[in-house]
Amino acid sequence: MNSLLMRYRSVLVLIVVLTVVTMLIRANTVWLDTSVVIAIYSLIALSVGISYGQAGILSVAQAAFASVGAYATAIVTARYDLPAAVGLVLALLLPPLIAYPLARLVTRLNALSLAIATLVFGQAFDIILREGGDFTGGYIGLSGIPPLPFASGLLQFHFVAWGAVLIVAVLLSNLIDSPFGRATNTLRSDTLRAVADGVNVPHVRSAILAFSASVAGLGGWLYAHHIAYIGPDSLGPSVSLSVLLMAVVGGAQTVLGPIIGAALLTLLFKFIPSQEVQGMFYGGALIAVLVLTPNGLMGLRTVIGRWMKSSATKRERATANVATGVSAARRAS
Amino acid sequence: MYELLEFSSRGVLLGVTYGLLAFPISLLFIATDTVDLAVGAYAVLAGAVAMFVGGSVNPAVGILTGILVGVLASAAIGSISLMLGRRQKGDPLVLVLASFGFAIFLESVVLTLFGKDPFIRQPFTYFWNIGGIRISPQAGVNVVVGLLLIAAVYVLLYRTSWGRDVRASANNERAALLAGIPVRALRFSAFMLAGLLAGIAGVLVLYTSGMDFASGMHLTLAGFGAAIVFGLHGPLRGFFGGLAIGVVETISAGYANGGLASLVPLLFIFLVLTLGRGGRQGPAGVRA
Amino acid sequence: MTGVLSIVSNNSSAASRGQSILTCRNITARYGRIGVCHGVDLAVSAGEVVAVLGPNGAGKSSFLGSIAGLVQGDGEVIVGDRAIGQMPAFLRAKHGLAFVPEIRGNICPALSVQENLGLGLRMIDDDRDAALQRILELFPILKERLDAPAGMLSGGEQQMLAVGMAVARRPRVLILDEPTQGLAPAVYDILRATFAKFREDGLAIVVAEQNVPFAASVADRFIMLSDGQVVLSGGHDQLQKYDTILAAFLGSEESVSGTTRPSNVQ
Amino acid sequence: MISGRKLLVAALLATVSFAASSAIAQNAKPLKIGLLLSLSGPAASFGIPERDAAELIVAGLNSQGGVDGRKVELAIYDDTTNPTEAARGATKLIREDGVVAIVGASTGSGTLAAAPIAAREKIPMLAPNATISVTARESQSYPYVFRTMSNDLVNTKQLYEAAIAGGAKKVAIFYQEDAYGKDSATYVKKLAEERGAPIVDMASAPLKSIEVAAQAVKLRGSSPDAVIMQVTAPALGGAFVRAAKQVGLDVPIWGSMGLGQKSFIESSGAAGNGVRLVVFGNWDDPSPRQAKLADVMKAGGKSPQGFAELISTNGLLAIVEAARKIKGDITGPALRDELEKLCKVTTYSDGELCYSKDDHDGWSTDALTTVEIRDGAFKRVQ
Repeated sequence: MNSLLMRYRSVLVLIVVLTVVTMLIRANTVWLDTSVVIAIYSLIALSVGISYGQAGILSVAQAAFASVGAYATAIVTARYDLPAAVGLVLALLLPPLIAYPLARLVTRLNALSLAIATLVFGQAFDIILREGGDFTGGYIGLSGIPPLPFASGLLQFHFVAWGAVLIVAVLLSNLIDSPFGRATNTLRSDTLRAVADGVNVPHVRSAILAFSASVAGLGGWLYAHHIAYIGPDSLGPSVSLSVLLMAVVGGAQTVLGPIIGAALLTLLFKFIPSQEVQGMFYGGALIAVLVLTPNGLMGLRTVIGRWMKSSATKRERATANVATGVSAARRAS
Repeated sequence: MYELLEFSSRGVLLGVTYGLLAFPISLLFIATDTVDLAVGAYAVLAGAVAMFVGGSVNPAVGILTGILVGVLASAAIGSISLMLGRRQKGDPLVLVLASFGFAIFLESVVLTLFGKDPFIRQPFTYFWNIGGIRISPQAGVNVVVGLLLIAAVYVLLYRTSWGRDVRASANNERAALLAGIPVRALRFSAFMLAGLLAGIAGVLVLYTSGMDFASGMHLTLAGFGAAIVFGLHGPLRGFFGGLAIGVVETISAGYANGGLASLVPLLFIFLVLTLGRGGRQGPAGVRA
Repeated sequence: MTGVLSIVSNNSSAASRGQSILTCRNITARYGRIGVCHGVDLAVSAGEVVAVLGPNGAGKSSFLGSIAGLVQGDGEVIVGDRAIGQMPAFLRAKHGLAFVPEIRGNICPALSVQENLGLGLRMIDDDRDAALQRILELFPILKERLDAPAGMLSGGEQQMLAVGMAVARRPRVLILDEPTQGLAPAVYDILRATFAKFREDGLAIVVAEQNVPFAASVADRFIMLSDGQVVLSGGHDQLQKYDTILAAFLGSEESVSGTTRPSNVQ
Repeated sequence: MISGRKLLVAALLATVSFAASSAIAQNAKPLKIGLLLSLSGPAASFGIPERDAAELIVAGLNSQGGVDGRKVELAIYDDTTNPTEAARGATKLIREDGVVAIVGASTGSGTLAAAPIAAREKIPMLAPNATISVTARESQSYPYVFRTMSNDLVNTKQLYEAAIAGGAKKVAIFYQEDAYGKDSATYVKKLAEERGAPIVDMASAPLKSIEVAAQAVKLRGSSPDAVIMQVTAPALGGAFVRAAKQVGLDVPIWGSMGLGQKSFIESSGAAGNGVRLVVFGNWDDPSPRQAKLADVMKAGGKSPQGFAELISTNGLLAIVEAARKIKGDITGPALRDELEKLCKVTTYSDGELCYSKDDHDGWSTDALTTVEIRDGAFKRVQ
């Protein structure tokens, strides 16, 4: 029971915060709209958290996967009048179908080349979307995407979007706490060790990227039905970079980090005075976080915790060491 | 056939710019084992400063000030990398992210200080006619500067003790420390040198094709593509990688249509990255 | 001295005779929050070779790394009369400390042999050519491979290069971490002969080993670490006499290969 | 002949610097108008002057007594050239700021993303875009979207006609790789085929390109006697003009209205001399009406940059004009109904604005002028 609480503590925190926030904003359309956008960005940022935070794959193409999900549902619902549920299935399945083979190609690269390869992929995908002609709506994009039948109001959509975030948070908590998750974490820190442990490294890494692409696709699905329009600029390469920023600022290795990052950067944006200096805020925030708390804002927790605990444990350890040292010496003589 | 020749030679001239941008990228890779995504931003900053100071004082002062500002900017990211190095050991992506943040920062600085209009200077109003191909004398300047920089970088890296120490620091940091090399200070100096090279590249871009405040990432990617084609480990290879990408880009723009033409160079980089040996994962401790 | 090994306390210094070139007091080492070496003392005189023994994971490498400034840690490190314990690694190197880490970790595989030796020589101000010639006389085989990348050398050649680089700038203290690891026994002789020369030159040498026979053949004294603390120390005779006991302690009756398993320590 | 609208404009201009706020009735509810513009990101070069002009016009309007005693208030939202932000911005402006009409977004894709929301909330959007699909009849947003400039079909046709009027038979096209470039290039191609003089060759480049010599060589290969540039980015336009000069493509070059900016002239350098444009406004050699807007801008410490100032003020003045006709509460639907009745309204642009139930485009060829770059300035061509 206790271990279950531990495993899902992030999810529980999220539920509590969401309940309070929903109570506060339930009547305010603008805040509900902001909340939905945060939920969508959270999903894409979580997909960064999964690939980068868990498996060490810095993918700079996550918005492209979200785009696949958004376009898939836009095409089937707006053009062929199929239900949004069909769009959901496609949005969940198509991105990993693209991501897995891509991952098999790129995950054997070193971390740096991998990041650049995904960046190049994102750019190329952007061009393909624009050149997609009538199928993708080309440069203009697709409009007239119907709202979700069961969530036509903003409040309902708010629940649907955050429900999706909660499901992903649960899955991610499970992943982190599973043997598979531990395997990916091992290969994040030490590839050789993972190989020695019998982990099929290329497969595991690719599977993780595929899973993260599916999560991004879910975000894209929500995006399409919320905004009702999807174009090449909607979830383009610059969004890939923003969600990366969100995940890193919040803490890519945690469940809550990407969500916190998404909320923070989306809100920060509302309060920046002049638009020209916005980049200074964004860039400055990213550098400050990396320098001060390398594991993101969620890392602050451990920094503070460590600082509080450190003196106590130091003393304990010292005495313990003396004891073991003496007994070892006894045995030796 | 003649057309192909013209495309290729123009591609080479275009590639010189990319090659110049590849210098700082591969130099930093050699010195610090990571990639600085703000290199293009230094170039834009240097170009913008050169344009404005050059316009109000005189061009030579402008160029020098521009390059100096480029060096200062890269010194800033150098300091950041030192701060990061103390906390984050081993993860080269952290500096990549930080440099990306710095690139956004600088783009915003350039927009705020110098505005959104393109920066460009064109001192030459006549053309050279070489074998029927009209070429701006600026292209000649670029080629000469490029070749001089190749020679300078080569001598510096492979014929001086500074270069040997830089390579040693990147190859085996522990060994460098044990040999008494102040690795951190050396890396910092590599950042300054990269800023110098990026600044020179920026000034040349200003005088060749021009740029605007948002060109930084485009220039970084062009330079990175150039640097990676033949392997990140040698700035000289980066220069020729630049030429190769320039030729691919020009030929695809000349023969393909629309977005496809822009797709080809990207696919080229992607294929080189994934199929080539340059980016493969090496065994731990040994660089690939 | 009787034939009984003395159990020393953590704070007692083993070397009292002769002039101590390297003095280490209360050395600790840690990785992040995990301490692996606690309050170790060591003093080494000119021309003296001290072996640091202990099983895998006893903290030998961390102890040496802490002295060299490569591993996070505290404690006093004095070379000659200069306290260098608070300096970064590269400054410790400048003050006469030379360190050859495990698996010849002080060479740069991508650089040529010549460049590597250049690294070793970079801190001497006087005639570098003469210094280079001295190293090449010491290890003639390197002369033939000057332009080869160091990573292409055989293990033995790399070890010679590693030692050559370390002593090129004529340090006062030479510290080696498992110099025989992974090498053919033929190389041992070369190393032994080299140590003898260094000893004549008045170099203070610390060598961490699991290969007790080799250590016994070169060392004047030894200390033994377990769990990051000194549990035994003694002189050359004890080392000679009790090498079988030591070997048993280290978990290998005939530790020739130098890659003994610590399984039966516990 | 002088219409009430003209009087309005004249009065506006005369009093920019004189505050006469006492005229504003104390109790009247202000007229809230939203500006949904790209103040950052790639389209900031349009969004910033759009905002500046709108702010100055509103300041003048208020000092003059506002609209029938109501003060005009602007609520501004930066969509960062991002359609998602444009959609959010529409929601925020309508729900939080309570605007009754919106001028924006700066980009066609921004408008396409925001318009469905505005239509759902029954708030008119005055779109400063030439993008054709913005006012597509079949769109659900159509009833609430009005264009504040001539659309791409009008502009492109005029450009093509002007090019062949000069005697060109073999026309080549250089276009930028985006919605505008691609669609307008396709349209010119169709026009040319209808005329029986097909386009001889086409080349394109991404918006961010700074080097397009290869494209110029490609076009040179088909030996055209005129080149039409479907480009809005000054840097790209300048790069092509220079490249054409360099590779010896010495034929008349015609540029689209997006290039009617000072920075295009600067970016073209000496090679720009003789390049002709069909523009929506010209600040170097302005028509009398445009000169008035230039005066307003200068009084406010800004200098006009391109046609962005004209199209945002067009939208603003259309809203104001419609609002004046409403007797009761000014609401979105009421404004929409009045907007559809606006006709023969003059603003700072040339030509006349005329909306109707079936035409939300409003602007035609009479708003366009042909100019030529001479000695670093745009000169009107008769």
